[in-house]
Amino acid sequence: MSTAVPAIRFSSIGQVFRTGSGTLEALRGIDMTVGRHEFVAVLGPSGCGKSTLLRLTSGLIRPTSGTVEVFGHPVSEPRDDIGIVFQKPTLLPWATVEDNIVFPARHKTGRVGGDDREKGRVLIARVGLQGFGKQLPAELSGGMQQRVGIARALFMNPDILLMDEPFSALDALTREEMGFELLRIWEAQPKTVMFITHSIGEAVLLADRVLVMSERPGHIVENLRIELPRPRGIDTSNNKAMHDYVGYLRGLLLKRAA
Amino acid sequence: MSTAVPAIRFSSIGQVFRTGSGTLEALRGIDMTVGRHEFVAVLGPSGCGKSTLLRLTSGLIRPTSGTVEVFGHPVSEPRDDIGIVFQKPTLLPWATVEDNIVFPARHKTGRVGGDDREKGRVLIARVGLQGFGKQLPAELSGGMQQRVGIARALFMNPDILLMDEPFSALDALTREEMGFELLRIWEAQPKTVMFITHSIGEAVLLADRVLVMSERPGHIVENLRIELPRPRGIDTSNNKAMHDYVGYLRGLLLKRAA
Amino acid sequence: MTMSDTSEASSLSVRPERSETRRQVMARAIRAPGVLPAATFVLILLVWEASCRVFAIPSFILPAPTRVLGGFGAVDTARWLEHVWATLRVAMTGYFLSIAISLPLSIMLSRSEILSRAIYPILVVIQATPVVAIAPVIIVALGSGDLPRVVITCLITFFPLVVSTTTGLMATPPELIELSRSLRAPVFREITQIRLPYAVPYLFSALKISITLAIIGAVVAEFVAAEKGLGYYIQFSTSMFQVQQAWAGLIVLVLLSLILFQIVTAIQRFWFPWSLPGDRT
Amino acid sequence: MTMSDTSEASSLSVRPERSETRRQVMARAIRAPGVLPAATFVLILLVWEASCRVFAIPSFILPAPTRVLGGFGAVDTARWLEHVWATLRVAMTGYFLSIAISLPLSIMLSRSEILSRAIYPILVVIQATPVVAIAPVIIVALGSGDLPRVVITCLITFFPLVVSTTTGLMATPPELIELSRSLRAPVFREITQIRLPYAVPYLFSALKISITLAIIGAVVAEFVAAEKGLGYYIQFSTSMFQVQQAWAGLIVLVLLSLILFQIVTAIQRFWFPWSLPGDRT
Amino acid sequence: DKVVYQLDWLPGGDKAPIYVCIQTGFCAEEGLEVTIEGGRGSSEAITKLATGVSDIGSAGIGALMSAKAGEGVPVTAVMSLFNKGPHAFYALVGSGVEKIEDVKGRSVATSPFTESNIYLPLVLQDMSMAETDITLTKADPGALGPMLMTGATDVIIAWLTDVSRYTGQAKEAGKELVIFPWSAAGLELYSASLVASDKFLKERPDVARRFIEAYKKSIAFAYENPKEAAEAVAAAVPELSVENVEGSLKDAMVLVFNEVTEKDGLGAFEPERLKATWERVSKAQGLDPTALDPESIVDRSFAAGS
Ligand SMILES: Nc1ncnc2c1ncn2[C@@H]1O[C@H](COP(=O)(O)OP(=O)(O)OP(=O)(O)O)[C@@H](O)[C@H]1O
Ligand SMILES: Nc1ncnc2c1ncn2[C@@H]1O[C@H](COP(=O)(O)OP(=O)(O)OP(=O)(O)O)[C@@H](O)[C@H]1O
Ligand SMILES: [Mg+2]
Ligand SMILES: [Mg+2]
Repeated sequence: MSTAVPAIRFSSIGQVFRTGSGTLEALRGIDMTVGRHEFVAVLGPSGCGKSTLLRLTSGLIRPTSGTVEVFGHPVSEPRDDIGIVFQKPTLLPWATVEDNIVFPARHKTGRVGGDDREKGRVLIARVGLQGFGKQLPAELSGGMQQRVGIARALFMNPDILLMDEPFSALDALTREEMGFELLRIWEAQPKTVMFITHSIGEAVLLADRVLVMSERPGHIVENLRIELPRPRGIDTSNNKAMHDYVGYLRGLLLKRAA
Repeated sequence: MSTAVPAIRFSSIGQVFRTGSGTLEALRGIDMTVGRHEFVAVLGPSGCGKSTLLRLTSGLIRPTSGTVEVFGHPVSEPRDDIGIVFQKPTLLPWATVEDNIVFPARHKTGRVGGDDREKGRVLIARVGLQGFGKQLPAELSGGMQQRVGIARALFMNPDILLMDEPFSALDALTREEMGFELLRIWEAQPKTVMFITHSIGEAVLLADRVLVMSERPGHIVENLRIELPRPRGIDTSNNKAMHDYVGYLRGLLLKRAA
Repeated sequence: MTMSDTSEASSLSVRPERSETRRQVMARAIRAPGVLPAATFVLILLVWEASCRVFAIPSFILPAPTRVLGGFGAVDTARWLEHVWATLRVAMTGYFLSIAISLPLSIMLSRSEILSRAIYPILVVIQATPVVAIAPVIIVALGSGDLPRVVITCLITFFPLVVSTTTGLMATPPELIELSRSLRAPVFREITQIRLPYAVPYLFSALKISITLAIIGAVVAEFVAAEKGLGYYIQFSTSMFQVQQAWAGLIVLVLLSLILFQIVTAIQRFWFPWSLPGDRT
Repeated sequence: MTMSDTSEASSLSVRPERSETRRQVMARAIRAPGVLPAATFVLILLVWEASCRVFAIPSFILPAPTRVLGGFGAVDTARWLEHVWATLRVAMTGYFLSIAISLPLSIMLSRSEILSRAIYPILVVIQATPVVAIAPVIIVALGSGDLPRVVITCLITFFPLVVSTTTGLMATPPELIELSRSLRAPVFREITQIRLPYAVPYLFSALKISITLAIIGAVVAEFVAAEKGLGYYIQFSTSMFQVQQAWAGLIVLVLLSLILFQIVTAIQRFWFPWSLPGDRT
Repeated sequence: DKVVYQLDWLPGGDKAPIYVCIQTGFCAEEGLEVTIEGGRGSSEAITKLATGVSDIGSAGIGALMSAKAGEGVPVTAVMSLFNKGPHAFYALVGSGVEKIEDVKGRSVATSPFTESNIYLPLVLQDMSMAETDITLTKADPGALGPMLMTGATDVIIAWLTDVSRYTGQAKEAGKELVIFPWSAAGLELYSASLVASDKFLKERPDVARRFIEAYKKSIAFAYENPKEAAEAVAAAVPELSVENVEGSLKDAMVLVFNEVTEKDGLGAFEPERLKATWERVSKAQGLDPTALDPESIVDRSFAAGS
């Protein structure tokens, strides 16, 4: 699925943060590529640098060393063909659910058209928030807020979708539904997806490839291609191969503790 | 494990929120008790009212109808024998990790003693944040922030521990470790635990009893006693009975969709 | 004090008591805009009247409100309106000019620390210079129309606006800024759609401070150069030992400030209700 | 503008260029406290001097700084210090008194909306009353020591403090308040350990506004009643047509304000660094 | 005996006598220990006297009259200081204003709160002009000189006590002044006076008498020895230069010692002139002329000593 120019390329990336009490090496020697229209999941222990990886891709921060390229161009600032689901919901507290979802249009172009509103309503339904369009974020549950963030990232139909634990606050069923919804969107409007999750099953179920990161300083210790047939659905979960992948990855992630 | 006076008792609780666009019935007719030193897990779809249930128990909000009792006394305001892990980390942005963890002492008594600091350090180690004591919350990853919140709730060694999806931002391994750590603490210093989670496995693995809530307006649709032997550990996961519980609950939660 | 109660539907309260309801009616009446401020104002007048009588304060020091009433008759209504209008016109022009200057300035200052460190001292210098001391320069430079008065009002009001708005613009949570940056929106939209809404509480705190300063500014300006206006009238009456007239002017002036302040408060309540915290009884 | 850059260790930058380093040294020098404000102040003096010469402004309107120098010699250093000390003493006493009053008042106002609606009008009335108009009352009531001047300074400074601090106290995110309530801490600790730290940016924005107002307050008070102080000196010199002396006094006054403002800024930077956003270049 | 002397404005040449009294020992000779209370305007001075902050001091008789008429303040004038109005038009030589009637059609600047403003319509009336015959602007007193010198206005209204100061300013600007006192146009008034609180006069009449005695001596001394008098002021008020004080002292003395003084004597309140003053004041301020008997505001007995 990858083409000549990869969608994302990390070349010997290192990231060091200056903190109140010294410095902290978050990433060390990351080399990886994500092909165009590839769906890559990232697994790794808490604090290993997954969010940092994602922020580097988005151009929100710049690496201490190495280069990040997107579609062959070095990233020096955020790009507008990238949609991000942040780890925290990050909603505008004064805007309704609907306004939060169409916010990218308002923010980029200054205006929200009737079709934008329509698109917003469709997305509200897709993330299961019918009837909550006029509510303020403070009036939503944690999981509902997270879904608003997802809808907002999908709103601009970006080429690259970066998702930082987007389903972490959702129950198993909603999570599964949202996952399949995401796959449907991805298949209908192909895009490159980088998907951080703590659920091994979810990673295998959704992704073309799973990257596993080590403890801090984070580097990539496994790069596993998931050869499960597409389209995937509920029955994929019963697939023997899927269980093997999950078992293998679980073993890998548990091993580090020993 | 429950005694004559239950730790928590909900009697025909209803909760209606006034929102910007009308009212919203979050809970309807909740009746339940949690015994002293019982470990109860709560499962339920996103937005069904789990956090609301927890906030009612803590006394942060009062029910629209019905009464909540804790240790036989009606709850009309927060109590100080309750420790809470909020769904959001809710840390003081200007305080270091250590100061955030010992904050309950400072906030309740006005001073932080040497032994408080010592207790803080022990907890930092227990939640795997060694070396981050002097960091500010903004310098931590999402999962690390969540662990600070857990350490803070454990700090006062409360009689009742209310935890709102405490492990949601943690990877599988850390999650398991934290779960077992919680069980150890619970067994060493018995306390009543109400534990909201989206992980069915986690609920079964940790709890004496699992409550399953319906979609909004939330009410309790299942009250399942988990008869797995204690102490529980990694091998419990391989227990046949455990798998049956998980399977049953999964079926129950999926059923609602039909 | 129970902050979450506000969001619960108390209409479904379990035990709706009679006395409760009556108290609620009272509470609603009290909450109606303008009721409490008006009550307070009347109370001030009553206390004032009482102290004058009880302590037998000579009326040339502090005339009782009932005596001040006489002062209102000193000039006719048309003339009063002229004075009020003169002050109001200058105060409002200066206030809006000041807002028009402060907003872009604050935005500039919030964007560059170097700039802000370099420009703040200038602002402090301007703010710290007593208007009276530089009155000759202002008048010679600006003539003697409304202009010097508007400029003086501006000079007096702009500082709180700039300081508070700049602080507010920079207090926006970094994650919302990241959101904006990730959308690659033009900077002005980051400002108008994220930073400014976020700064609204700061902005209104400054607008409230500045509205009363605007009146003060207009009054000070009238001390410096004017033929009309409440400040002029008060000072003039004082200098001629027309104590009652001076106090009559003062009451009108204070009322004007109160009304303007209430208007600013009402604007925030009406158009930016989300910027007001709901956690008070 | 790149807000996250600040937290990255630029020392590990891949291509450390010569010119970069030199620029960084420059940047560091510029960032040293006091450097930019001092530079700005010197710049103001230079522009002033230049405009006086270029436009040949008569010195009885605006004397050039070099001519003002002569004004410094009019009284000896000891007398200068007396004036500065008189103003500083009143300004500082008034400022601290004002803080001491505003903080508890703000806390009260932030706790009850009814109270705040009832009390705000009183504050507006106090704030809106021109000091000059009620000077006789103040002086007769308070005698002729520092007291009336301190009170006047207080009256002028307290309003921004109250408005801004109250806004800040109420802007605390509800989840932090819930945290406090869940710990069942006494209210005063909710205030001191959560609301006040959260209000620090608001508080300092008000402290900055009020410090310059304190100087203005002291000066206005000296206009109204004093035999010493920079305000008195300026007023005196002006009324005696000693324009150079007046401007010398003005320069000292403005410098005093600048220094005090920088001190407030430095206090925030030093003790409350977390209250300053790091997202500027 | 302790006496608190109330100034009605900042120290300066026109306030020289009280400094002379203290510095040269005239006050001490009468057994008086005098302290000076600062003041900001006649109204404030009268208030302070009325409330007992100070005992005796200087204030404009016009303000006292309206204070008496409106509020009946317990303050009485005991001696006149300026027996002529200090008000005057100032213009530049060569501006075409050569006699007082030439102000017609000119722009005139005045300070907003000077007593002069209330007499202006009367002066104009005396010259058979209306207020509409001049364009009046009001600006801070400090701005009047610069306005005149820069041509922003043709004429300013200022006091004769400031002649030397304005002259100095004109010289700096390379200009020359012409001055038209209003008294010359027929405006006959008392102005600054020595006024005392009734309490002081009633409870310590002897002290009051002795003070006025010493004060008169000081005036005479200042008139005859302006330089020494100026030095006395400058010694007490370091912000003042001797030249500055001497200039304004000489200016002020013209209002104290003149043909009226020769006729009526120093400090006298001549009933007709007093009545005329009240007529002017009441008319100018729109007060009821019967509201006050001008005789009731003065007590000539204290100054009668000499
Ligand atoms: N702005 C920052 N300043 C200092 N340190 C930071 C900063 N951001 C992240 N870090 C550190 O970098 C490391 C990686 O953080 P990151 O947020 O990328 O982890 P993560 O893999 O997303 O973890 P989680 O699964 O818990 O969200 C952590 O140790 C964190 O403390
Ligand atoms: N303060 C509030 N005002 C209005 N509605 C609210 C408020 N808090 C919660 N709700 C509503 O109540 C319902 C239950 O919310 P709650 O937070 O209890 O859900 P939850 O079960 O915790 O969900 P999640 O798993 O997503 O966190 C939601 O529909 C939410 O919109
Ligand atoms: Mg993360
Ligand atoms: Mg929840």
